[in-house]
Amino acid sequence: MVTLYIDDIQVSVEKGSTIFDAAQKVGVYIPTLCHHPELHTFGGCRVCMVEANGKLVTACRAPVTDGMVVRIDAEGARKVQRMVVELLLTKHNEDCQTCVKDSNCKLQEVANYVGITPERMAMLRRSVTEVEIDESNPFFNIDRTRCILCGICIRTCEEINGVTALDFGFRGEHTAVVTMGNKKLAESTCESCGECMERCPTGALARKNYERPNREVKSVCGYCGVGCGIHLGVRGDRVVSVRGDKDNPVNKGQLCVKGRFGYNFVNHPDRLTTPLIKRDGELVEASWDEALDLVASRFKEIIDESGPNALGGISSARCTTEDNYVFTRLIRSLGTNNLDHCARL
Amino acid sequence: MKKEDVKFQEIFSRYKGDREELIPILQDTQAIYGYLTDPAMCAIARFLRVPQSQVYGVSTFFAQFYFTRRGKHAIKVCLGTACHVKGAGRLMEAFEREMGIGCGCITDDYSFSLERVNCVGACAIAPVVMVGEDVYGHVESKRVKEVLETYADKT
Amino acid sequence: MAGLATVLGSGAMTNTIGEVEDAKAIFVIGSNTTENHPIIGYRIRKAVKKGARLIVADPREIRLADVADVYLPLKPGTDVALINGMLHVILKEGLVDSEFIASRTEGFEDMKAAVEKYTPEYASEISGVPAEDIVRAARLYAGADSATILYTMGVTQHTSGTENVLSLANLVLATGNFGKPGAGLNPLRGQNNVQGACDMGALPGVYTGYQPVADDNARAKFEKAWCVTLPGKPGMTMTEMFHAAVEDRIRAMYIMGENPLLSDPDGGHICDCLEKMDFMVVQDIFLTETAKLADVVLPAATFAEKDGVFVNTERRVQRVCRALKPRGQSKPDWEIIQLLAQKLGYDWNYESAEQIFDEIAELTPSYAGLSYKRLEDGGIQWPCPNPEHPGTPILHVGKFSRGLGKFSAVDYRLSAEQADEEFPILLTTGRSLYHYHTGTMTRKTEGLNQFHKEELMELNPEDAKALGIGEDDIVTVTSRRGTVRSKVHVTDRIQPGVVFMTFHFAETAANLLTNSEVCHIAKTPELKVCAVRVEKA
Amino acid sequence: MRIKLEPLRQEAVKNWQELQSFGQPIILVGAATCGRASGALDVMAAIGEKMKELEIDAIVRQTGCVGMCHSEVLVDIIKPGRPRITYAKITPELAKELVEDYLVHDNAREDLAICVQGETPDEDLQVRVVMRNCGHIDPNSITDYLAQDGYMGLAKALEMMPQEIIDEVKVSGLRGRGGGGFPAGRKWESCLQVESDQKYVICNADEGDPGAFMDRSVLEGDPHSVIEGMAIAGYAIGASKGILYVRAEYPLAIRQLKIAIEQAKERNLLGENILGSGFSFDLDIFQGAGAFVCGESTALVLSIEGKRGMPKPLPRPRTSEEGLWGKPTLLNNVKTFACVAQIIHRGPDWFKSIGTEKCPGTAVFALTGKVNKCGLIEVPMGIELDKIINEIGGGVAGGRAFKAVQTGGPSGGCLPADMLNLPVDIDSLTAAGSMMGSGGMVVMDDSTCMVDVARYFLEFSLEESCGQCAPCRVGTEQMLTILKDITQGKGREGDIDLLVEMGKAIIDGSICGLGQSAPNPVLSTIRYFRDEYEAHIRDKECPAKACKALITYTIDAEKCQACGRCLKACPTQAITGAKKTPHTIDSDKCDKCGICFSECPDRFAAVLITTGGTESSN
Repeated sequence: MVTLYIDDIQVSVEKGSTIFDAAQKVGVYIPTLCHHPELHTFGGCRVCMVEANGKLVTACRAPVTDGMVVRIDAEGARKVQRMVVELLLTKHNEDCQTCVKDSNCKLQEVANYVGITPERMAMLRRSVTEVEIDESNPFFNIDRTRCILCGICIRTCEEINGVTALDFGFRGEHTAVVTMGNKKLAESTCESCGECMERCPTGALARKNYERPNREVKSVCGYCGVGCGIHLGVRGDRVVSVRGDKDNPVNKGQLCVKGRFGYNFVNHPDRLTTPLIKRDGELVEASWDEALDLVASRFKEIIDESGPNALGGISSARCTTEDNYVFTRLIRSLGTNNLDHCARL
Repeated sequence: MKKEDVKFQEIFSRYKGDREELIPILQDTQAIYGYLTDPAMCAIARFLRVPQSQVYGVSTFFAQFYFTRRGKHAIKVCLGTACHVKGAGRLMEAFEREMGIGCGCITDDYSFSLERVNCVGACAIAPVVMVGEDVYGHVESKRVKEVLETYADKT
Repeated sequence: MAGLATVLGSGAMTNTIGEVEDAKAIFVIGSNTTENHPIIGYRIRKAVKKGARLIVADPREIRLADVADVYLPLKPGTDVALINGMLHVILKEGLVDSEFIASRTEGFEDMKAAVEKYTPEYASEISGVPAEDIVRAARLYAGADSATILYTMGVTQHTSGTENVLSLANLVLATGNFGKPGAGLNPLRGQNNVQGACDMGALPGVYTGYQPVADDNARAKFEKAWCVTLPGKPGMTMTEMFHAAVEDRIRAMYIMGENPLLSDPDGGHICDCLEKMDFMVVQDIFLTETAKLADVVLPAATFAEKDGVFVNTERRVQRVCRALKPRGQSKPDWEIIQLLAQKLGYDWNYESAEQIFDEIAELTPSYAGLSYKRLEDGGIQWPCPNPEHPGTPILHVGKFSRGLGKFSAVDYRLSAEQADEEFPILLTTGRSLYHYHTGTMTRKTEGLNQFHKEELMELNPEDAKALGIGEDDIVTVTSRRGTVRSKVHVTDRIQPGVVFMTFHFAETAANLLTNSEVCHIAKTPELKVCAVRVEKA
Repeated sequence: MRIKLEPLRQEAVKNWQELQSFGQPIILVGAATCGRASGALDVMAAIGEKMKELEIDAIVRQTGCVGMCHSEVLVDIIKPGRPRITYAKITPELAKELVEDYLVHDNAREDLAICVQGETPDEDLQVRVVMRNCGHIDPNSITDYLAQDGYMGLAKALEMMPQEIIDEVKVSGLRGRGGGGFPAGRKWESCLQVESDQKYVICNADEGDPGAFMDRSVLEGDPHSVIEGMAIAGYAIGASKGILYVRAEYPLAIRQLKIAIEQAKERNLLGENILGSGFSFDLDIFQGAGAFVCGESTALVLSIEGKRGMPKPLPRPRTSEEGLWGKPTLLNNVKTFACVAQIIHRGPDWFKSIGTEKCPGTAVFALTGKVNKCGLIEVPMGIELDKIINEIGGGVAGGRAFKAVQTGGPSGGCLPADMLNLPVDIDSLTAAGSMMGSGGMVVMDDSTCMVDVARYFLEFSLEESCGQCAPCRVGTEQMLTILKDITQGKGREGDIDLLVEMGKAIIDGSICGLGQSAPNPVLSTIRYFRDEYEAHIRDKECPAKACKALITYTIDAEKCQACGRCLKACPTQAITGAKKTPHTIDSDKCDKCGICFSECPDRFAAVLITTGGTESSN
C-alpha cells in the first residue's frame, strides 16, 4: 500500500494505482474527458492535470508514490485545464438543446467545473469544422462537430469488442475518428453493437430517435444462446431501449446489434393480438374460447380415431423454460411422446 | 489481372506478414499504383492481420502516402524555412494561379498535381521547386509559366 | 448432444463463456462466432489480444479468421478427417497428456489405431487443408496450457454430426483439456433457450433433466406428479413427424414458437407435410409462414411480456422478467397451454411462472437447488442439486459424469450428398449477424434490414467467372429437392466449389434446397452440405 | 581486433595514396543532393564528354557535400604534384572549359577557383569532426573511408569492455545532437544496465526540420562514419541489431547507405562475428514515411512497429529501457553516431578540446536564408552567432539589414540583432528562448515579417501535430488562427497576451516535445519583436511589408518610365498604361503577387509598397 495526500486528505491505495484512482477512492473529483474505467488509459485530453510533488502530471496516468503530495486545484494545473476546455469548446457545436447528451454530457460537466466565461470565449476564435453527420448507421449517428477526440470509441471498439472498425485518422487539425477509407460507418467493418455510443462522453455518437424510458426492467436477451443480461427500457406500452447489464457475468454489460437494437418486434403492428381460426381457407379472428374449444375438440377426435400417437407437439427453444415444461406436460399427458423442438437447427 | 495487380500480389511474397512490415508494404504499394487504393489497403490489412481501420489510420498519419490518383507530373513547391523567407509562399500562389488549382490538387487532365513539401534540402538555392526528380532553384514567380510549359508537352 | 453424452455422460458446454477470454488456445470449428454468438466472438478476439492462439476451421473465411493464427479452410463435411489428422500429429509428436489419458479415460488404443492412417497428407487430401497447417494447428492446440474448443452447427448438422463431435472429444481427451478453466469442449447453443427446452425434455425420449421416458422409475415419478398415465416408448423427432404426416401417421400437430417451413431441411417436403395434416395449431407472436398454413393460430406474448427463465449455452439459468403487459389478447405461452389443458379436461391451476418453476425444481435433480429468489443476481449454472449449492461452472472436474472419459474410434465417411456433374457445387447454410433464424423478429426492425435486406449468396470469384456470374446478379440455385432465386455476392471468403446461404429470407428459402438426411445417432439433419447447381437467372 | 583491421586499412591507405600520387589527374564532383539539384550530374557528363573528345585520361569521382552549397556545383581537380583546387559554380559549359584549360593547357583558371587544398575557406572558424570526410572521399568506397582511419574506432572498441566504452563517451561529454542535448554516455549506460535478450540501436535520420539537411549530407557524404558509430554503440550496450531510420524523401542517402552496409558486411565490419570479436551486429534501413513528430523517440519506435506515430504520454518508461518491441533501445541522431567513432579512435580528451566545457565538440548548422553564403557549416560549440553569420556566412545578402536569426526550426525561436554576440551552444540557445535543435539556422533581414515567421512555423507544427492531445492539436490551431488574423489586419487588442497565455498552457499541457515547443517561435518573436505584433494589430501595418493584407502596391508616376514590363508581367491585368504614359495599378484587381515590384528595373524603382502610412521602393 502507498500513502499519499490529495488536497491534504490522506489516502492509502495499492501500489500501481494512479492519482485518479486514489482521488476516486476518497471521493475527490478530478475532471476528465478521455478516461474510462473499462479501457486502457489514453492521457490525451489533459484535463485531469494536477500538481504532484510540485510537478504537473495527468492524474489518469501518474502512478502514486509514498508520501506524494497532490494538489488538485494548483494554479498551473487549473490554467491548463481551463485552456483545454476553452479550446475544445471553440471547436464544439454550440447547439446543446438538440443534442441527445444535453445535461448528460461530460464536456458540459467539465466546462461547468472549470468555469467558462463568455468574455473569455469571445476572445477566442470559433471554428467549428463543417462536417456532415454520418447518419448511415440505422441506429446511431456520428456527429463530428461534437467529437472531442477522446478516443473512447476507438478504444472501446478495439479493446471491448476487438472489432476495431475505428481508428484515429490523419493528424494535426485534421485528426478525426475514421473507418477504413474514411467511409461511412455502415460501409465499414463496424458491427453496429453500439458499445462506442454507450461510452461516448459527448453527443458525437448518439442514438437515433432516442426516447428516454420511464422505467427499466432487468431481464435476459431473447436472441441467441449466450443469454446476455439486459435492462429493458419501457415507455408506456412500448420497449424503447435495451441496455446491457453490467453486473451480469455473461456479458458484463456488452450487447450485440440484435440485442441492443433489435427490440422493435415487440412493438410491431403485425403482432398477433387475437386467436385466428381458418374458415373457408381464410384465417379470421376468433375469441379465445372459440379457438381453444376447436383445438380441444379436434385433438380429442383425432386421438379417438387414430390414437394419441397421431398427434405431435413441437415445443420451442424461443419460449421460456416454464412454457416448455408445461407444453411437454400437456403433450405427454395426451399420451404421446411425439415431442421435439428445434435443438438440431 | 492487370499488370499492376500482379505486381501488387508479388509484394506479399517478399514479406512474412508481420505488423511491422505495414509501412514498408504501403511504400511498395504506392510505388506501384502511385497512391493507395482502398482495395489495396484492405488486402494489406488481411495479409498482415491488422484491422483495416488501423491500416488507414497509419497511412493517413504519414505525409508520404496519397489516396487519390496523382498527376503525371508532380509539382512540389518547397516551403521549407529558407524557401519561405525567400518568398516561396508567393511562388506557390503563382503556381496555383497559373495551374488554376489549389495546393494538393490535380489538374482535370491528370497531367499535373501541385503539392507543398517541407524542405528538399536545397536551401542554398531557395526558393526551390521540384518537378518529378528535376530540381529548379531560385524560382521566381515569373518563371512559373516557363516551368509548366517544359512539361506540358511531355504529357 | 448425443455425441457428448456418449463420451462424457452429459451433453452441454463443459466450461463457461467467461473463461474463453483466458484460454491460451482456442479452436473454433464450424462456428461463425462473431455473427451467431457475437458476445462470445468479442471474447475470442479479446483473448487473442491477450495472447491466445486462435485456430479457425470453416469452409468460409469468417471474420474470426482475420485474427487467427491458423485458418483451416476445410471442405464441407470433412471434419473427421481434419480432426483425425490433428490427432495423428499430436500422437506422433508426443503432445498428449499421458497422465490424464491413463487416469481418466478409456479406449485410447482403439482411437490411436483409428487415426493411424490420418497422416497430415492424407487428412489434407480429404479436407483440402494444407498439410502444414494441420500440423501447425495441432501443435498450437496441444501446446497450450489450456485450450478450448468452441463449435456449433457447422459440426453437428451433418450426417456424420455425432462422429464429428466424438473426434473433437478425442482431441480434448488426448490433451487433457477437460475439467479445468479455459479449456473444454463447448457447443455454443444457437437459441436463447434451446438449453432450457432440452432440459425440460422437449425431446422424444426424455423428461426434465434428461430422465428417460423409458425408465420406469422416472415415468412413475412424473405420472404421480402429473396425475396421468404416461407412454413409455420414445416418440418421433420433428423430422420423423413430418415424414409420418405424409403417411397419415401424424394427423394433428401443435407447434409453439417455431417456423419449420423455413428452418427445416427440404422445405418443399415440409410444406407438403403440413398441408396434408388434418389439423394444425400454431402458437406464435407473428403470423409466420408456418402459421399461415395452420387451422388455428394462437397469439402468444413476447419475452418482454412474460416471466420465466432462459437457460443459456453455458447452462446458466437466468430470470426473464415481464416488462409490459401482453399485446392485445395475446397471452404468455404457459397460460395458453393451461387454458387448453383445462378445455381438454385436466385440472391445472398454475398461478404464476414461478409456481411452475418450483414444480420443475422438485422433479429435476439438476435444478433441485434453484428458485426465482436465488436467480435474481446473474443466474446459476446447473447442476445445482440443493439450495446451498453454488452451481457448476465447469463440468467434469476430477470425474466425468459417466466415470471415465471415453475415446472413440472414428472414421471419416462421405456426406450424404456429394457434388456431381448435375449438381457440381456444395451448398452450406448459416446465419448472419443482422438476422436471427427465420427473420420473424429481426426483420421487424428496419435498421437490421438496412444491413441485410435480402439473401446474398456467397460465391467464389473463380466459380463466378466460370459461370459468368457477377456481383448482385440474380441466380437460380437448384438441388434435388427444389429451386430458389437469390442475389449473388462474389467473395473469396468462400472457397471454390462451395456456396453459402442464410435461411433468414422466406423469399429465398434456402431450406427448400437442403437435405433432410439425418445423423443416425443425434438425428440432426445435414443442413451444412447439399449438392446444388447454380445458374444465371 | 585492430590487428585484424590492419591489413584492410593498409590496403586502403595504399589505394588512397596511389590514387593521390597516380600519374593521372583526379576530378571530384560534389554530387550530394544539393550538388545534383544544381546540375552535378550534368557537369560530370560534360566532363566525361570533354575527356573523351580530347582523349585525356583522368579519374572522375563523385563525392559528398563539402558544405559550400552556395557555390554548387563544386568541382575539385588534383593534378599530380599539384595542390587540390576547388572550383565553384561550375556549369557543364564551364566544366568543359576547365578540363581543356587546366588539363590540356595547364591554365589553372583561378577565376573559377574558390580555394586551394580542398579545405573550406574559413578554416580558422570551422572544425570538421562530423563532416571531416564529406566532400573529400567517395561515399561509395569503403576503402576511401578506411584510408581515413575508418573503422579504427570500432576495432579499438571491440577490444574494450562495454563499460569502458561508455565511460569514454561519458568523459568526452558528448551530448545528443538531435535536439535534446541529453548526455550520450548516460543514455548508453541506462541501455546497458537493463538486462534483456534483445536490444536495439536506432539511428534517427528522419530529419524533419524544414530548413535543415545536415544529417542527409552526412549520410550521403560519409555513410560509414554513422555505421561505425552504430556498431560501436551496439557493442557497448549489447545490441545485435541496428535500424537506420531514414526519411523516405532522401533516396540518395538510402542508396549510399545500402551500398555502404553491403561493403561493410563484405569486409566483416558488420554481420556475424565482426573482426573475429564474437560480436555480431546487423543493420537494416527503415524508411520514415514523413512525420516530423517521429523525431520523438516513442513515436519513432511506434512507427517502426507499424503504428501511428503518436508519442506515449508521461509517465512512461524511457525508450532506453523499454523501446522497440518493449526492448531496451538506444536512439541517437546521425551526428551523434558520427562523433562516436572518432571519440573512441582519438580519445575523449581530443573531443573535449573542441567546443565548450559543458558542450564539447562541434555544432553542424545548415546556414540558410538571407545570407550570402548558404550552406553547411561545422563550428566548435561556443562560437558567437556574429561570426557564423557575418564571417562564415558572408553577411546578410543584398546589403540589407540583419533582423533575426532563427535556430531550432519549428521548436526554436528567433534571436534579434542585439543577441549576435551570443556564444552558440545547446544551453545558451535554450536560455535565449530558442533551441539548437537539429541545426537549422535561418537568417532573416528587414523584409522578413516576424509575425509571418511565427505563423509559418506554427502552421508547420499544427500540420505535423499527431493530434492526440488537445493542447497541441486545438491550441496550435487556435494560436495559428489568431496569428493569421493579425497578419490580415484583423488582430484585436489583447491578442498578444492571449497568445502568450495560450502558448504557456500548451507548453505545460502537451504530451510530447512537439507540442511543448510548438509555441516557441511565437513566444520568442513576441519576446523580441513585440512592437512588430503591435504594429500589425494597432496600426494595421506590417513593418517588413510582407503581409499581403496590409500592403498596397502603387506606381510612382514620376519615376515610371512606362517601359511596360510590369504591365506585361502582371498576371491579373491590374496594371494599365500605354507608351510614354506612366502606369497605374488598379488596387481592386491587384493580387499583390509582387511580380511588378520585381519586374520594375532597379534604376527606375517606380513600384512602391505601402503599409500603414509608410512606403518604400526597391
